[in-house]
Amino acid sequence: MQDVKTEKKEFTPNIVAFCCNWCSYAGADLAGSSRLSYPANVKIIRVPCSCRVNPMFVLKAFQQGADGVILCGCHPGDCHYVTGNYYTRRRMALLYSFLNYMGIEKARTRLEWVSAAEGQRFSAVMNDFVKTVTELGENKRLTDLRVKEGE
Amino acid sequence: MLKIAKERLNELYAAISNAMELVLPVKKAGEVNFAMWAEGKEVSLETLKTVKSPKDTFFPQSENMMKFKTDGKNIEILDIRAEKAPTVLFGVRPCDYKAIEVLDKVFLADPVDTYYQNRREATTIITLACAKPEESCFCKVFGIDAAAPAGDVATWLDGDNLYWQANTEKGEALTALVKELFAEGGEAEVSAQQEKTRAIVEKLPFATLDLSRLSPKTSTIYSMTLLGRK
Amino acid sequence: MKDVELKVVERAKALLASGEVARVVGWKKGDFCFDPSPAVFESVEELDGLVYNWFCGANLSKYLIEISKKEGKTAVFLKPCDTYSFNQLIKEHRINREKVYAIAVECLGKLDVEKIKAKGVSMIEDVEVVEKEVKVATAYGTETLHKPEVLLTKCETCQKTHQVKDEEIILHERPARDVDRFAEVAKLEAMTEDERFAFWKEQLSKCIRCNACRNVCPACSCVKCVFDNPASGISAKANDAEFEEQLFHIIRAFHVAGRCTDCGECSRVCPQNIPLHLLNRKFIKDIDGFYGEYQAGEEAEGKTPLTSFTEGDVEPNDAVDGEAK
Amino acid sequence: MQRIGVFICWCGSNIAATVDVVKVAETIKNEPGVVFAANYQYMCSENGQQLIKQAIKEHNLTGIVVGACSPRMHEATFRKAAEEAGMNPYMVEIANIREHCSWIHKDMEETTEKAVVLVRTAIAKVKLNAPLMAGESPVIKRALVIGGGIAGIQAALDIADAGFEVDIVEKNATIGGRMAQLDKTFPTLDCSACILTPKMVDCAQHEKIDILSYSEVEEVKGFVGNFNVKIRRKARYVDESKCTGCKICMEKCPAKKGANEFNMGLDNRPAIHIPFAQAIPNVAVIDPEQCIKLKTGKCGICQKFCGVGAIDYEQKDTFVERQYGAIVVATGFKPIALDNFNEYGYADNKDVITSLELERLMNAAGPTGGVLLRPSDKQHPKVITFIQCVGSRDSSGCGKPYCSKICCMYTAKHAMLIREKYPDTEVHVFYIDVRTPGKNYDEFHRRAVEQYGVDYIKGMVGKVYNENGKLMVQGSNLIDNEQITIESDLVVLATAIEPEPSVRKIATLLTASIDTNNFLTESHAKLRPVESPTAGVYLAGVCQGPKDIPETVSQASACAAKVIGLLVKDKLKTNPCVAQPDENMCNGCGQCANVCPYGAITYVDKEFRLGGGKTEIRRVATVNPAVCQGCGACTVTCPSGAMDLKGFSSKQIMSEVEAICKM
Repeated sequence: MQDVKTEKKEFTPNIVAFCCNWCSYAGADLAGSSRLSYPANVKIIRVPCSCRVNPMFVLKAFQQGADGVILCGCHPGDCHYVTGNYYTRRRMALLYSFLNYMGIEKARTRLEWVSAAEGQRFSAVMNDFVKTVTELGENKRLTDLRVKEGE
Repeated sequence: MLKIAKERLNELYAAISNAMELVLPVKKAGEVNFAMWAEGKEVSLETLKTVKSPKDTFFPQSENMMKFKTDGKNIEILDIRAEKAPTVLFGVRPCDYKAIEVLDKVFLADPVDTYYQNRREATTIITLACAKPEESCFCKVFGIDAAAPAGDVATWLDGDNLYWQANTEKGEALTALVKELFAEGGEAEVSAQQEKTRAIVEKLPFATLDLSRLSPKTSTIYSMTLLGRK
Repeated sequence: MKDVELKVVERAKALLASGEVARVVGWKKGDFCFDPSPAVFESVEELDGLVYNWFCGANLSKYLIEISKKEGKTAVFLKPCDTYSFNQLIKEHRINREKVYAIAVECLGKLDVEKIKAKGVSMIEDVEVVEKEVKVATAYGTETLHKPEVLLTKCETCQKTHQVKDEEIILHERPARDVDRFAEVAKLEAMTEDERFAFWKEQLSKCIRCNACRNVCPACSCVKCVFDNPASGISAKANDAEFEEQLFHIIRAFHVAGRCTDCGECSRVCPQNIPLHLLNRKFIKDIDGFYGEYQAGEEAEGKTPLTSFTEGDVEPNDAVDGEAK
Repeated sequence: MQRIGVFICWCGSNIAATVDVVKVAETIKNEPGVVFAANYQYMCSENGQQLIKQAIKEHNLTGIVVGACSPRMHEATFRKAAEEAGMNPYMVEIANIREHCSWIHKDMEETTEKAVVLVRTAIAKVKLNAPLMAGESPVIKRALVIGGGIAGIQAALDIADAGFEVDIVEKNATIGGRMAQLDKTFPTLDCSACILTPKMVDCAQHEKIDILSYSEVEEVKGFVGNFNVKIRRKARYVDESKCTGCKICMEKCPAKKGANEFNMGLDNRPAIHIPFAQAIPNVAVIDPEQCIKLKTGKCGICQKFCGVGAIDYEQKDTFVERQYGAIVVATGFKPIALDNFNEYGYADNKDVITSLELERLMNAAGPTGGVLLRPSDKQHPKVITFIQCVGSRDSSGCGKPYCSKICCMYTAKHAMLIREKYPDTEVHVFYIDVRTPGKNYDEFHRRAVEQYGVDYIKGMVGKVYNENGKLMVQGSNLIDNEQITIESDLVVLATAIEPEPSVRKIATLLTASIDTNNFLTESHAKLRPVESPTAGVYLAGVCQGPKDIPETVSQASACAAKVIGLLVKDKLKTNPCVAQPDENMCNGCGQCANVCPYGAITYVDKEFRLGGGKTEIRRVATVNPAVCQGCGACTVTCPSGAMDLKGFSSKQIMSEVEAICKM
């Protein structure tokens, strides 16, 4: 099977989702077990806490060709590591505002608080995010063209 | 000696770039650097020194020498070397041209760097003499005559015209292409400018730079091998 | 200005001669009048080369990271903007405060020789400034320029005061000014996303990855920088792909966010004159807007905005340009 | 060279239905570094694990990737299997191709392709895994039970019987909780106090149990095996060691107007009081809002009459700090407030009461001495109407979306007891569904209908209004399909229940996850119902979800079993995925300690050789692996990347990102 898709029929976005192990990853599991579908182009990376996500990872995702990056964590106050998501909130508030300042479309970056019991919400958020990014089209601004040509 | 009015320089650029790729000092986002000419680009020959030297044309800061493709477990090396299109490097200052000569000694000597050689042979260098050297210029101490540059074609620029003197076959070949744009003459204006330039060079602070500041041993090596002075 | 310079040299010699300090960090005369460079003076004779003039824009606090590790005390001359960086480095335990004798030196703004040259002035021999007039003596006669037009960019919006001093050499009071240092940032914020992207794409495409900005930045003084460390995963050095420059500058700006004192050195040293301070000021403006006024370097202890939080912080999805939209 | 084995699970049809497992295994076979790829129906089964162990030995694998269900389900299973085959358990990575792939995508080709990407991502991560050794930390052999209701009591007794010390922290002046307020209990109609008070006494007398009544948890630090808890002992103004419970002070106390919370405010109690007769500890407590002495400085009668001088108006809140190995949360429940339900006229009619208020009215120790009299005119009600699901199963947002589970049974109990004691009383019950799942539950409900003639009306009640002294209950009768209005003397609302509001603060203190209805979230709904995801924290009773007493008690004992299982161990394996600084790159700048929630980072001056015989003293960070929980906040604050997280290193995550984006 040619695992590298040669040409893309119509544009399907490539979304990287960072999910924190205790809440949003469990929320994603619940969405799964409740069969609440969302598009397949969302791929989840498990991190111990949302505060583990370094802005470098977000930029690396965009560089490698992601069209949208979403970060999910526990609701502030529910963090398994007490204060982790408070730092995430500040870091991403500044990073997202800064990326927008550099001209990157604001809708490409997103942060959502999803608890372990919110499978419904997880699926709704992912569906909405894929729709938004699809409307935005392919990420041409924050990406390494060399990677795009499949080198 | 040929000359062309300053106002018609754009036509010269257009003519050259029809035949070959033209690289010359272009002002972009507030800084002057060597870049590919295109209609509408702001050419700035008056700027004494571009931020980065023209070395990039021959010895770029980074280049893709090869590519490899992995398919499962096997790796395939792709030779992506492309023949450099014929290029004209316009507006090279005399000191930069000497630097290119020094580079030639390194990259064209055995074992030859074929990437460098390919680019070097494909390029015709048009040097531009200096009219107003600055206090930080040190060409004199390295035996460079700011007023009479070497290169495939030497040019001088004053208030009204650009004066054009081909020195090598490459220079002749290029001149043939754009001859009809030029008029004869201009020797007088050129020598007048040369007078003035050389007078300024004498007065520059670094005119009498004492190389012995470098340790004696290195200064001899420096002058002998790199500058070709025996 | 000459009077201040004399006092500086005199105090430096006195401190060194008396053995109170083992060395003095200042600026030494360059080849011309407009290119003094930071230097360490260890003997009184060497101090003859010590200068303090209208071109001493360099921030000396970063050099103290290594020098304060040496034996004996070090005297250093700090302009108002330098003292914030000095404080920030004390907070991060990079400078040993007891081993530094800080002399707060007067600063009425420094000149930018490139801006002078851009006005067609060359072969500069000396400069004298009286009130708002800058008299430039050159080989081709004297030119007079208007001071605000040839100030260093970082001095144009400077409202800083000395935060640290063991001693002070201030002979002329600096007129307080009210100027909005975020005006440029606001102008960019007012643009559309496409215009902003075009602006930064053009500016950053000039970047030649010479690392001058990183090497001069007091906040960017890691023992081993991520960009020098192949294990970091982002250590690319090539400057041929646009994204590399974006990545380098975004990550550098993020690493100093909340710690950058807006000393403006990065823009001063950039050979391609990329307005790098507009990147760091964006973070400062956002931090002030989101979490309340904060000036890095005002105190030498305590948390920075990125290592503290409040329950009510703004949500990232609606955090834009310093407010929740 | 990496020798990686990949095992794709069918999970019966859960994965195989929408993912072409054979194609995935084939495609992965030619991934660089993969030397073995197989697929099997049930990887988590015995022979599934055998397949792994065999492959590890046969192909001497250095790392394995299992494409199966969520790592939160079987990561431990596959790690144990790998360990038994001699491989370091942390060289195992799971690709979640069920919950995150096969279950939520339909189109076979798309789902298979995603499964390949997810497995490839796991391979990218496993290539950078390092063998990790789990650390160890000592276990403190003492448990803390928060909440002194039946759940807390049962858990404490079981733990103490196993020989471990237990502290019960109870917010009110006495343990007993909600159950102490009940009259009888279903399905056996036991008297609630008769079966509860003996257990309360056992608690009091058990030498291993320490009851901290009228106290609240103030602060919790540390982690499983090593909790450090600060408990606030609220000022009782009565010395526990002296008071004999003689109650003279209650009689003499002039401030009698306090609403008696124990009787749901249906009668009054003096400022100084003992909540109910069998209270444990049998010690008075003074209500500071009501006591004249504390408010105005005058009076002090109780102090005069106290024979043992136990009254002390100067008493202040004190704090106790203790260490525990495990914590059981048993904070119980309360009926919801009915302000969103004025259609039932609860606020303006004294005779519209909640079921819990009815419990007090029917209880011998209650305000009416056990004789069922209407609160308004103390008359015996001839017609009583029960309204079920008040505030439960309500998706309008005024009430609770869930079914409170216990109301059908206790209403059947109330109806039966009333009909038995006062045969002439008419009892009607408006219900949506009668839910009586459980042993002898439906038979209990059948007796209420058949033997005691309780009139069950299937239908909702629209309004309850007062008309010349009668309570008109207007509702629909869906079976006869008609609107009816019943003139009633007393209306009882089977009110929804919600967790004690203070549980949200406890959840934050324990970093236990909690859902939007304030129920604590269990680690797994089916397989780990009594454990919180936060290790060392266990959930008993309604704090985890609506349940009746039998379930609460069994959950309490389950918690006790789990706690005992934990406290028996001397050492606990600690999570090896903790932060690790690289000393050569550390600036010693102190930013990481600012963001560490556990204070696991300290700084030391260390000597470094610079070469050429020169050395340099530099300040570098060190992480205490026993305290660090591996959140990773410090790794992002560290600009130079000196601080990294074992098991989730920056390089690993970036390689995962790369694997995902390389379409």
